[in-house]
Amino acid sequence: MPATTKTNFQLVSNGILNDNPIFRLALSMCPAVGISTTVMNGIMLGIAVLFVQVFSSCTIALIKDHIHPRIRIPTYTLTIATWVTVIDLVLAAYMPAAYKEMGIFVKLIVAFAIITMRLEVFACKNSVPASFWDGIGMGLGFMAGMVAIGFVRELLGMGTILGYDVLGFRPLLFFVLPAAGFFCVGIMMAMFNYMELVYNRKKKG
Amino acid sequence: MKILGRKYLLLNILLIICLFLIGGCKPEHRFVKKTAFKDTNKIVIEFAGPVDETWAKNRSNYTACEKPDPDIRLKIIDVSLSADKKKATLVFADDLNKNQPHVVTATKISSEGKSLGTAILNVKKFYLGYLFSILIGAMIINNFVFTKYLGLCVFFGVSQKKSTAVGMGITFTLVIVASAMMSWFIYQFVLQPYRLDFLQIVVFIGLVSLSVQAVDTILRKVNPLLFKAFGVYLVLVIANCIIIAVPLILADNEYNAWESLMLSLGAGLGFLIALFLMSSVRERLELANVPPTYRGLPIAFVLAGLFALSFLGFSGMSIF
Amino acid sequence: MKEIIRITVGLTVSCLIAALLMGSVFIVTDKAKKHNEHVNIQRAMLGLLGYTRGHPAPPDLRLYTMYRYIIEDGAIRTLGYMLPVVKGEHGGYQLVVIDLDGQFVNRFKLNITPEKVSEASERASAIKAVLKPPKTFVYSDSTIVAKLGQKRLAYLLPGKFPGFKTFIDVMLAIDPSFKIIGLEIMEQEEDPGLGAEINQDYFKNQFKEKSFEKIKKINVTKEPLPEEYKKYLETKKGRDFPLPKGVVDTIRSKYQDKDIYALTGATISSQAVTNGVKNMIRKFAYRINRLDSVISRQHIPVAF
Amino acid sequence: MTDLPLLTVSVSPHLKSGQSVEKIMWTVVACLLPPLILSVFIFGLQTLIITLISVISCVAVEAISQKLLHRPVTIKDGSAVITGLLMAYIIPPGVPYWIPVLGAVMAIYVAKHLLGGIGFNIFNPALIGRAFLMASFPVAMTSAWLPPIRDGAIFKYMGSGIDAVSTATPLYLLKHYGSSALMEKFGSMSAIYGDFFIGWRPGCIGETSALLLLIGGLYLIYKKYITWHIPVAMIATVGFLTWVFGGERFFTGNPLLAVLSGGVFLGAFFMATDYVTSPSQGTAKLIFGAGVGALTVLIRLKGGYPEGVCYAILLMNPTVPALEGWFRPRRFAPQKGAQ
Repeated sequence: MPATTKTNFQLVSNGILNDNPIFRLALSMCPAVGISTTVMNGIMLGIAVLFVQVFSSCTIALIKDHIHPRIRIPTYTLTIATWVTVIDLVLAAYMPAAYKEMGIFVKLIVAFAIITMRLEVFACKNSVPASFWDGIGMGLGFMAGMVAIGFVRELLGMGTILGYDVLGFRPLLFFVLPAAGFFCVGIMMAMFNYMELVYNRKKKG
Repeated sequence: MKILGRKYLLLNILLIICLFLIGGCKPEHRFVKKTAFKDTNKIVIEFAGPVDETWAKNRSNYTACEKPDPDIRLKIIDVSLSADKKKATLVFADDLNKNQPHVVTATKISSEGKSLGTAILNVKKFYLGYLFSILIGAMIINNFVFTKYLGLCVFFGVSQKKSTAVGMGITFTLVIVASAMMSWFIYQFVLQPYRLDFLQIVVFIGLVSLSVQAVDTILRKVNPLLFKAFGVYLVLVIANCIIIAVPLILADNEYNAWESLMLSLGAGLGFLIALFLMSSVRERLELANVPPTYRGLPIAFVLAGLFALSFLGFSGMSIF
Repeated sequence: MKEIIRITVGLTVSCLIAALLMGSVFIVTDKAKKHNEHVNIQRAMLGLLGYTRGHPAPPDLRLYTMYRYIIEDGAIRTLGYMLPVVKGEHGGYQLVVIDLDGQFVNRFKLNITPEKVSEASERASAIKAVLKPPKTFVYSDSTIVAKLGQKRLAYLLPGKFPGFKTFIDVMLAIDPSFKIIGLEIMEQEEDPGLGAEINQDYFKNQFKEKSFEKIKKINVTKEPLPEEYKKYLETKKGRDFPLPKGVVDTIRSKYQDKDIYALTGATISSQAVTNGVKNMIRKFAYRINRLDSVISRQHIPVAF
Repeated sequence: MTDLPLLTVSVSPHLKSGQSVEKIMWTVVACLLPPLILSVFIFGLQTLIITLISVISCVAVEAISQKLLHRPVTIKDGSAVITGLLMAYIIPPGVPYWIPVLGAVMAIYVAKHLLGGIGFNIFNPALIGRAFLMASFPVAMTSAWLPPIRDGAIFKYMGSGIDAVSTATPLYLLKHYGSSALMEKFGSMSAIYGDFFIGWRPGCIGETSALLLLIGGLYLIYKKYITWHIPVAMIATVGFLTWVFGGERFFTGNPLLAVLSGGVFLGAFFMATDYVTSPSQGTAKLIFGAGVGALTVLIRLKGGYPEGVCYAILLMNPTVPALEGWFRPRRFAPQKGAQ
């Protein structure tokens, strides 16, 4: 694949819609199920992923000419692990409450397939600015997915949005449980499929 | 081929159990064989030989307390001695908190007229049982896939066919045990003493890659047949968050070597069980008329949700 | 061969850069992390004592921490209290060793500064320096004493006990007569909707103002929580149903000596918290009385 | 994409010819009715209302989801009615009336129709509905137990005031307070056995009467709609394991009490034997039943809930494909080299 010809805007929107890491690529599902109980969690983890993705993409795009092809994957892993450590330390220091809420998942960003995949598919072939925008798109896409699931689960599970009481009662406590995360993701994926179906049909007809 | 592998696995497990049995019965005083909790408010002390009845039945010869609170003595209301005079049962006024190790002091144990000195005895829950509960806990009760929601990408990726699922599960178990043990070792003896724990992510992921590479090389050389069967899954192992979550949990909870082994083994086997169940169900689902928009991943997620719903039955369970 | 060297050099260089980056971030953030943690705990403690942002703590409020260790010397076990003492302007710490019957054994001056005292490893090395080798010691717990002027205002007890599922981590504030000032649930993993409700005001505020005499015999009742009492318990937050002063007093006196009303469907969790709090206070009262008598007899110039 | 023929359920090879699915289903419904009638006398008239709401909402959800998914509407075959009945039978008698409606959506739409409709559901829909309700309304589902009515005043609990009379189930008392608390509440052991066998005890709407459930179950076995394997294996395992592990020491548990005081009979005869979600062959059935029994005892003795039948069956449901694979019916002329 040659260097991308997409504009920055296309790169970002691609990450949010066409290649949404949660609903379309179905990568990094663990946090989407595990801690998407509130909108706030989604935003916080989304920011963490965004930073890791952007930093790693830029790093790899910067040094892509100096990476020996044999040690490509170890280099990616090292890069991601370094940035995850940095983000982890910063979050633990400056946002202890949110960090505690997210538990082990911040550290687990290191095993998110989405980041490695973007490095392999995109950053190692493109310039730093393009990789930057692609990283932003992917991070935002991830965040959007997490926020969408978090919205549904927080509203139905606790009757609140971002901690503010909206409904005044708790409709279905079930949605607080992580088991509900599976259903939410499954049903939202199906909705994405359905929208695609309708879109394609419209295009044809 | 396969059977041989199974035999070795069994043998290993037997060996491990034997080691536990030897290690588990360490006496703390040469004259005391065993101490244990009994019922809700009793502690039993087994002596190596008969003790003098007048000594044994004297309540003031014993003191007992919870380990963190040595100054707060538990009230002993009665001591009974078995017919062969080798087993004393202390009865307490209140129920004991068995989660807490207890310390029983038997002053000047007297056997056949001789004084054998004072014994400080630690009474705690059966250690083997504790290890077993870690194993079962990680395997089923707190199954990493259905109750902790980790390792999902690989879980959904390889659970389409039973044969792939089993292959992946076995490979994964091998790698996770190897890498978790290495991580535990490095964490305990390098990272923690030198206060380098902030490097844990990098070190653990490096060790995972290393053990994947090692398993790859060893399998290729030692057992090409097995490598042919399982080699393809090795790459996927790194993308599984369980493999990095287990060392992190081990580091957080300060488990010792045996406990770490049990947790990693349980995590691996639990992943295998989850994969196996999911794949057998998904194979059957292929015959079903699933709504078109749900075909593929969405229905797999709904299924996993139903699994998670039924695994709620295990919530709050503690085996020992 | 040349390639291998290139790979090795490349990897080494990138590892070094990564290590440098992580190391420097660690050094920068570590300080901030500790500071923030300290501030958070401080805030939680002050909150328990009733000091919030709108109602700040008076300037002469001081918090002193004492640490309890269990010292083992062969078969003999003693307690070691690490106490802040008044000494010059900086203050310092002394290790006071008490035997299990509450008799004074020994006391040592510790070489540790108040800044470093919150680090477990610093404390351990300071104690190690004064205890002779066959003796071993393990950390047991800590208590915070809040002092206002010359008078003890409250004790803050961190505690942990088994709940229905895993451990429940709490912070308890009691006044010098062991009456409960407040209870805060720090960490718990009970079932959402059931046991997790222990975190609700209408449950944990029930413990407030229970006297020592009551708490020694306190139990859990499965009667439904009366509506007026629930309102009263939740008013503390200051936004729902502000009650008139007279009503508050009558409700308080009416329910002060009642048992704890269990959460619906979560009797076990309610029982666990009640028993845990009961045990914490009972043990603490027993210990602090013994410690105080030793302090006064030995004329230890404790800061609190 | 052609639709598969939905009504010839291929996974039920034990159906005798001449027995339509409908006939079996409606017979099961008939066998389930006596416990419902009795429950009106035990817990009052509102149990009938809850059950009716549950049945109606299940049938309605079935019709709507079949319409939505462009499938033939098959509400007349009685399967949704059974789901509705069973779901009502395993919820406490004092819950608000609207609770079963939500359970029906989960049970019928998600657990049944998303997975391909009748004959393809992996998990028992009624139990999924119950597990969902349990997770959503934990307080109502674990505390709305009513003391049995002794004087025939079946309107007693209608309307409000249920909170004030709510009681604890025998299993809850046993788990948390021991058998002495049970005796204190329900009288001597012999009185307990008698009452529990007939059904005069707190519990879910349809689970209390071992007698009527046993009669219904035996009739189904007599008609060869179900076989003895699963019920016998399950009840025997529950009894045996409780006897071994249920007491203070080994072999001192009370098996009879364990079998009579929960939902064992309802689960054994009417839920674990569900055609679609249980194995179809003898050995596999025995293992399935024993597994359900063992998990039930495990959850009761070591788990967080006093009763475990519901979750035990749910946990064994997904093992059915694997069990059927392992215990295939023996072929009469095994080919050499097969396998």
